[in-house]
Amino acid sequence: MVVDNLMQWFESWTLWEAGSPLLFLIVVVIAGVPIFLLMAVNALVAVYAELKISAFMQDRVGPMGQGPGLHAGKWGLLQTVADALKLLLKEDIIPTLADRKLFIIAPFIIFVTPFIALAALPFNQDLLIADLNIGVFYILAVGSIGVIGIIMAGWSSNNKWSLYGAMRSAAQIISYEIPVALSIVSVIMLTGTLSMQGIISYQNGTTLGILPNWILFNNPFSFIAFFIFFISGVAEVNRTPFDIPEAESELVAGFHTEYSGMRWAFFFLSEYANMLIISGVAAVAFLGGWHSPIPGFMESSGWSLFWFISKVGVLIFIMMWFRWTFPRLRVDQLMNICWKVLLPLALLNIFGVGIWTLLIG
Amino acid sequence: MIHEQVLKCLRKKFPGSIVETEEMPADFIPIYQKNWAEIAAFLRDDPDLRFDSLQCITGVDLGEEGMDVRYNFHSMTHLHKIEIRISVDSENPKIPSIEQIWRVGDWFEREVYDMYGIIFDGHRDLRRILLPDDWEGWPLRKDYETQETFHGIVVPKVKEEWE
Amino acid sequence: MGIVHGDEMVLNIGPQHPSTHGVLRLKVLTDGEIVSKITPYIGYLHRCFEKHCENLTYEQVIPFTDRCDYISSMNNNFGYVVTVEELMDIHVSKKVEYIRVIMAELNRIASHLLALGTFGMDVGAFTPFLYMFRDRESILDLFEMTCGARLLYNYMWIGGLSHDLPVGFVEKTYEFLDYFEPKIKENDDLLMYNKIFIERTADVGVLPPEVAVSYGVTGPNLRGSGVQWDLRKDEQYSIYDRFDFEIPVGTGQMGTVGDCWDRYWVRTQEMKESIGIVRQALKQLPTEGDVQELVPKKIRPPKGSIYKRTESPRGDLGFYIISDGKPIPVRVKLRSPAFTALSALSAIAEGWMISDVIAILGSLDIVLGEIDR
Amino acid sequence: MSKYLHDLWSSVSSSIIGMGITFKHLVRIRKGNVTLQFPEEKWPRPERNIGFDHKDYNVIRSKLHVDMDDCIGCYKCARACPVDCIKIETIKVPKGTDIGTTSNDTKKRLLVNRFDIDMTECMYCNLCVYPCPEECIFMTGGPNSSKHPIDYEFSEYNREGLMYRFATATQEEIDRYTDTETPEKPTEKEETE
Repeated sequence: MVVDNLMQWFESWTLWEAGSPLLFLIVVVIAGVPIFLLMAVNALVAVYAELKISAFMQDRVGPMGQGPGLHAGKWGLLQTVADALKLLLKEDIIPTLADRKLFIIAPFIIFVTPFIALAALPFNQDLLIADLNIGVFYILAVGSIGVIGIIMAGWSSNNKWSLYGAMRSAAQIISYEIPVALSIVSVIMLTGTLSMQGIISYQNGTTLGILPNWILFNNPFSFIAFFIFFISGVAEVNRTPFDIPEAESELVAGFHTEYSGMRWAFFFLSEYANMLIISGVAAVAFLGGWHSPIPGFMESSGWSLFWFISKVGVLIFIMMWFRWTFPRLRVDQLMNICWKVLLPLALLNIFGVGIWTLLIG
Repeated sequence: MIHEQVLKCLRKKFPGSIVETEEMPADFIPIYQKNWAEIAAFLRDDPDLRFDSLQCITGVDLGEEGMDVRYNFHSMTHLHKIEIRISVDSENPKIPSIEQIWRVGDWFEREVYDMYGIIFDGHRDLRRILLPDDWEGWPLRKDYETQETFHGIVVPKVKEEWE
Repeated sequence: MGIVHGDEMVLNIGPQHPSTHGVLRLKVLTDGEIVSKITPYIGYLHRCFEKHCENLTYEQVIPFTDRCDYISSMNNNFGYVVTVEELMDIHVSKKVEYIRVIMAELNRIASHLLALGTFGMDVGAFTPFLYMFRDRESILDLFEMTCGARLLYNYMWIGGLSHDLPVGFVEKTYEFLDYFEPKIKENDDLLMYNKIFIERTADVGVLPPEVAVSYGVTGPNLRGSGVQWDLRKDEQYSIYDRFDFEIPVGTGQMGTVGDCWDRYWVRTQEMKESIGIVRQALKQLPTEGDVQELVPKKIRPPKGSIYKRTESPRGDLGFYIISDGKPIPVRVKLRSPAFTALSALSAIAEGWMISDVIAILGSLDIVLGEIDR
Repeated sequence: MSKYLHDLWSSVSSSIIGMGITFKHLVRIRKGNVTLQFPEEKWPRPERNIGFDHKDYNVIRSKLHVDMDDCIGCYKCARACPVDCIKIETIKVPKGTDIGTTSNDTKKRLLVNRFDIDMTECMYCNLCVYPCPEECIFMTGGPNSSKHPIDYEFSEYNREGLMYRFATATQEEIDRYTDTETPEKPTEKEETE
């Protein structure tokens, strides 16, 4: 609701009349800055976490050099900062035969997608850029714009591997939109609202005596819906075991094979931001958003922020855990899982939730 | 033993195919190349011999004695093995291909061709395999001379002072 | 490549590609994801091994055999020295034989670990790869302790060995085996029995036994196709008749006999058998004796030629050596098992998807150093 | 249908097993860590006490070294080298001239005015070490390891640095003997022996 508050604050100066488009533009730009910072910080922290988690899972220690003290044993805290600096300074290569315009635009489109999607993600009671009444729908809709960027990147690179990556990615992301949306539908059937804050406030209180009244625990169908959503979400953000668009050992690096330096960093940034969004939506829709896991305990706005971030963090950790445990699926198996397992289950779930609300709710 | 058995079979089935000398060598069978493809098919298909596995094809340049192609066969069913040698003319090296009888012959023959320039008649895809397509000469022949330049790179003939 | 139709595309996998295990180039004709034709191009790593051998004395060839199959150098040394010894009619002492077998089997474990790890990485699993490299390092430590080198050993000599076993080697090897045995199971649980891995490999790239024999495929690849063929048992060399071990063959547990999963499974089982052999050899190892007592002062094999095969981790490693009684061989030909395995690739991988081609290539366990020599 | 459910179940169970294994490693990193942080931590030198005769004998192969005090210029190492990376030149000294004895009490008869090893070409096969009659060429860490500490890091900033020149003969000495007799240079490799 940051936008609303800012609008009110500016209007209180009475320099602008209420609802001035110029004022709105200024407010939007101001509100965009924290989102950008959030994405950057998220990438820094998540990449560092990924480096360390992968290292520990593989009996390594991960980056140790960079950071305070500049030598071993100091946990390499500044590794990602060093990486970012390196990427900024790297030569920006555009292949001669690439389609220059599309090649340059593609990373921005991919970057913009999570950027605008983050506007609707509530971090606590108040920390939310705009509480849209179609919040969930907005995030899902905006989230699929990214695939255009991916196809642009893959096609404009004029590289066969990139093209393969892009085509795989298009097929994958568009297919997995469906189970994601259908599993969210079962949540919306329960809450009766599309607003993110509305969904969260539905999950206040307790259920079955002690459990928090999260949609995850609401009924057996919504419990399954969470897993459908999460697995499809992992597929939507192209993480292992569903990372076939990048598929390092097959397609070299998929759609971003030809990108380097800062342009490549945009892909990276948006990948981690997408993880944040999928985990955030999962936390909002199934895990009670910023509600405390112990109902009524530590629910001030500071603690709410903490609960939300830790829920998102756990989900991101699980995504990383997947990545460093599983092999990769093949493209047809990926489609099989989507259309033959997740989609029927999601449909059944909607049916089940409907029956459940009819009989019990 | 298998050696005598093969000799006997070949003498019976393909008279005149074996290079008959006074003292027949004990560990290999020298044969003429003229109907080698049929002999090879016979070696593989005969139920008593059944050399179903072609182990190795080795080309040899013996200098003045000409060039040899040596085949090592092995039978997975009877667990016996045999070596067959076929001499080829150094001037016009040609030999029937057995690539369609044992599929592994495909690459082995290409390798021998690559190194010795022996042409395998009937091979469906006789190209160089290890060396670049435009390499000149047959490196393992005794009369091989290193080419002067390769794509503009001067090939040092003798190892020079290495400083 | 022939005619490329409208909806087909020629794709070059390699020479620089993450999954070609060296510098291999596959020219692939694809229709969407489906691969309709594969033409392997090799020779990018050609180092003229056979040409070199024309100018080297017999003992100078040994370091060059190391470099052919750099993943299992001990086995290459072994194959070469066994061949020359048979040509010269040298019978080395029991102690030397035992040490050679221990080294060869340890190297087999190391080689299979690398093969399995990189196969896992080809299908996208990164962690098992590093677990296997970690364990491989321990074996390399043992080798470094023995001969001072970690990868290219030049350890086995004609008629002997370059060094005796160092003090403490036996205990360290036991320690390693005790540590390693449970790790096999862990890696299996992590990768081999993972459903995704099974989906990726079972029924994929089936190599029928007759095709395998016709293509000269040997070693674990052939055994994965269900053919019980192991030179250690079928063509006794060295002292393998003294050990009790099984030859695992593929049974099509998860799909069809001869699929990628079977080839993976055979390698894991072979590691277990190798551990058994090393244990038995360590138990029977004679302590007394000089490992260099039979090393000939001048190595001049009598006139003649010999073709001998040994079982390297990749299959039948053959050496064809022609001697004319001089200290320099007339011809040394190496029959490389990975060479034949790669030649079978186009026969088994056509018609599969790009991802499968990568998986099949990984399951064949090729080492380009040995293919190109 | 039962196959469908069975597949679903095996996917879930095998995934959980796999994730359990990686998680175990994640939490036990202190015990399981295998990384050595290079400049601070060094690779532990394997104990390679080979037992018999030499107490300090170890077989590390990291760099060739020649003890020129002991070298008699016999060319055996150069001949054994498969890649010809050892280059020796000697000058015959007149009979009766004393140019030193080796530690094995062999009188030197040849003045070694050049003993170069090109380490960029060396393939660490150790073959030059064994024929040496005076045991004066060895991989560092060899029989005379007490003189030369074991070290793995022989990196150089340019290639010239990897050309090891061991000859100790001074120009004055060389001039003195070259006047008297022209050096007789044995062929690099005597194939016929």
